[in-house]
Amino acid sequence: MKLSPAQMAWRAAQDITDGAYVNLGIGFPEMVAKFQPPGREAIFHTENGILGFGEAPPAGAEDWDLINAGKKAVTLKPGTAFFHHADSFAMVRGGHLDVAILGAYEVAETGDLANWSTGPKGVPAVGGAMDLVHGARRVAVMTDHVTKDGKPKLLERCTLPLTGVGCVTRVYSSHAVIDIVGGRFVLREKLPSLSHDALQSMTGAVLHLDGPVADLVVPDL
Amino acid sequence: MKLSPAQMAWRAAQDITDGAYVNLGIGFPEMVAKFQPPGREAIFHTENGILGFGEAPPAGAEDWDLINAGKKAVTLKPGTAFFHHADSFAMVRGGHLDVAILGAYEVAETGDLANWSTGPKGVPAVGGAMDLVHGARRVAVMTDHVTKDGKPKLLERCTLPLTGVGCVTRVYSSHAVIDIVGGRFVLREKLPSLSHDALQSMTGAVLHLDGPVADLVVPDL
Amino acid sequence: MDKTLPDLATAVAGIRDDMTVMIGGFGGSGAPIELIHALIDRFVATGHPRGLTVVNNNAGNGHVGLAALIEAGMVAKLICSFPRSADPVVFTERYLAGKIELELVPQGTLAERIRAGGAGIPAFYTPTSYGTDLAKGKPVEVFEGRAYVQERWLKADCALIKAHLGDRLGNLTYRMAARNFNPLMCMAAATTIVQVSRIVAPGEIDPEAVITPGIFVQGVVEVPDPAQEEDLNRAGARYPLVAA
Amino acid sequence: MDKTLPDLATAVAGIRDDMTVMIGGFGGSGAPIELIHALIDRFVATGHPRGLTVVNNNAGNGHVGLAALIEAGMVAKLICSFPRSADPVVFTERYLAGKIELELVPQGTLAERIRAGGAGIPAFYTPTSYGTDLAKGKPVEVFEGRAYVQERWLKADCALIKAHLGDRLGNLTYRMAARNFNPLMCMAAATTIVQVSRIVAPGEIDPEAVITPGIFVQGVVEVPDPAQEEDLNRAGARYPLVAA
Repeated sequence: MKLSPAQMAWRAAQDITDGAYVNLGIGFPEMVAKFQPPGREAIFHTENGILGFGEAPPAGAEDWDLINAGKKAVTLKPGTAFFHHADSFAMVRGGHLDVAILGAYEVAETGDLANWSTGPKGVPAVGGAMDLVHGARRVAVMTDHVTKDGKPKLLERCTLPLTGVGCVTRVYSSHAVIDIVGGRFVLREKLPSLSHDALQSMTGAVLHLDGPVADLVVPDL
Repeated sequence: MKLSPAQMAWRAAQDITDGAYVNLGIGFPEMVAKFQPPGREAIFHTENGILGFGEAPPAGAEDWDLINAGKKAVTLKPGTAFFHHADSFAMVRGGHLDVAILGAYEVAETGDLANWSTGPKGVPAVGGAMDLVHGARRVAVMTDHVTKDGKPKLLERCTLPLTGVGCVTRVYSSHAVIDIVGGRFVLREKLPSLSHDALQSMTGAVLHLDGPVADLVVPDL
Repeated sequence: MDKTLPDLATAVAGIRDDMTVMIGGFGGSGAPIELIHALIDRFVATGHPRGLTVVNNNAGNGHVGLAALIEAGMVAKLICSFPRSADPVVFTERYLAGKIELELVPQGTLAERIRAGGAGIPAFYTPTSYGTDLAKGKPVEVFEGRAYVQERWLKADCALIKAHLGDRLGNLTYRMAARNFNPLMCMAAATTIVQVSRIVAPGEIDPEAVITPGIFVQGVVEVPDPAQEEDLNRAGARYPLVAA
Repeated sequence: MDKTLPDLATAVAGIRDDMTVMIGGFGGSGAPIELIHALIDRFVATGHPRGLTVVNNNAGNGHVGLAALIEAGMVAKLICSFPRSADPVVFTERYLAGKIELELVPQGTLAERIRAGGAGIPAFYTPTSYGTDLAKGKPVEVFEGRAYVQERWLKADCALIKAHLGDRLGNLTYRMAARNFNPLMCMAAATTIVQVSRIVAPGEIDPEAVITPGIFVQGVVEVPDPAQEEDLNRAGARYPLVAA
């Protein structure tokens, strides 16, 4: 048993405070926007120059000049603003975003993140990830706990090319919520059905404890 | 006999080509805009964020949100654009202006300009001059040929703090038009009533010749 | 999310002694006169804030706005490009008496340093000021055969801004050339407080027409008919109204 | 002053072999499809221009626009942040075969390098890419205890831009998120050529609403109903229409 991407996104959404400015990475992290707790209003930023956009339009109603960084159609909301790419990354690099939630190939206990290159083969693509990891006040990762081959993605040190050094502070995995504090993984929440030893065996670095570990309980989604 | 500021401005205006983007320094250079030759359309830039503004409004019709760098009221024209100060100086520093015409305390045959500080006494004020001298494609100076005390303002080397190094290429003085080429003053035009020797005696560096010297003839203004 | 503030006193309540405060405007255009006067009111009532470092293009004109802030004795240092005006007596006297520190910065460099502060760029190179007294002590580097001066970002604890329309999310428009330094300062301050002529509902500002997106703004206060420094000076105004 | 151009062929006539060409857009939004296709037409007719270095955020999608430019064999090098798309086969095949050079740049750094090119800033420092492979060989400097990478400006011989409204002076507006890199590239190219949906008289664009002031624009050509890359790709379009 593990969390689906939607469930991980739901969990990540619970930590987003009212009024936060948030950038969601391409792919699964985009789902976080759907799970804003009632009564909280986060404002979403997309690298290609929109602040405060709304959810996807119905199929057939897309305007292809109104897209997010994943090139998916979005919509206007009252208070949306457009701006160019240099202003957009001024928001990122200048520390104006409260949270960025990104995908990961690997995360190290040092906070290092690898999410842009699987090595010398293939076509490398970085997009805005390297800017986001050094810009947002809080950088979190949403990822399966292990690779499709069952290998740990949470490691002592990344083996793939880095996106950023010492930048990640929280991991929402398919099995646990883990903080990165002082160069160590600190386990905060895990699936109730999963023993600490079982989780540790799926993890490539020591999971430290700092207080009680809560049950990671999410709705069916 | 010497040219009035209006006459110097008229002469400077004759060198502004159709379609040129022009910044005029605070004070007398602002008068250049009034003397655009018929059939030519220059577009004026002011550091505080307007491109393509029009002439001064009648007294009493000023809008103090519509001013130039000298804090004088200007007007809108069809095609005016507003922008912030960083974009304004991107135009300047990025080499997008064709001409800047500035005042001077001193100009050296090296092209050095001093126009912002009369020395350690008093309050120094630089404004946009240091940006303009290294930004506009052509930097010209409009100045009396000598100080109020009769001392030369065109010198071998500036004695006052510099605004910019090697930046001026033409001087419109009250008595002559002088180019700066290869570290030398080259006389192009002088008042017909003035002998070369008389002009030389008012000038603090050698006036070289490179071809014929034209008569500096301007209308009564 | 509601960034609107009930009144001017609340708007300036967070400014403390020795802070760096950016104040928008170029001369009088875009100068947040009412916010500045509210800050003076607090100083008159409480003796604080003082020892401020103020960033503005100028140094005030006459005896209102920035000039009045300086005249009240609240400003320890001014970072500006052009401390001259029609009536610069307040700054000039204090400067010549050694009572206020001046950091003179070329205007384009000032704008770019503020933008850099807002954009997370700690340093950049500019041709401006190369070979002049204003480049003394700064690193010089040659790129493609030309020498450039390294300049550093400029940030502030607070920015006092004048805009035209604003909404509760902090989206702003400006009025003509009153834009000037205001959008840059919004980016570069930890807390940006804006006076607007009218607070409108989100969506009333066309998304294409937003000049400052709300992410750069922390507080918005409505000042329906803002004073123009130029008009006040032509009328011989002083602030506070009871002159020293 | 009249910067309007009579047709697309005239608009792209000045682009020569080995030039650096910035092409606006983020994916399909803001991509000047018609200008790109006019350039391909010229290549098909004359064999020129070729050996181009293209600056764009992406590397094309499907077989139209930038992808078609690459497929035609006109592009020697691409400077971009994200050479992936729904259908990246054109770039991917050439890249893996070593037939096209790639300079990968983080997106925010790409935007800032282009702005720096337009703003006369030869170099700046950014935290982005520090400690990664993309910082290799670049100077690093520590400011206030944090390490930053020095990045250089990026300029172009020509920019191909898509805007919404334009006037004969070159003033431009954009449509929603089609703005993206376009205003920056206008600043950074020696010659900026813009396709607009409608040419309007000067003054029809509100001076407050001008996003690119005309000083950054050299030519404007009207393309009344511009194609969207996304629509073309969903329809399986190829350019030129007679595929190789």
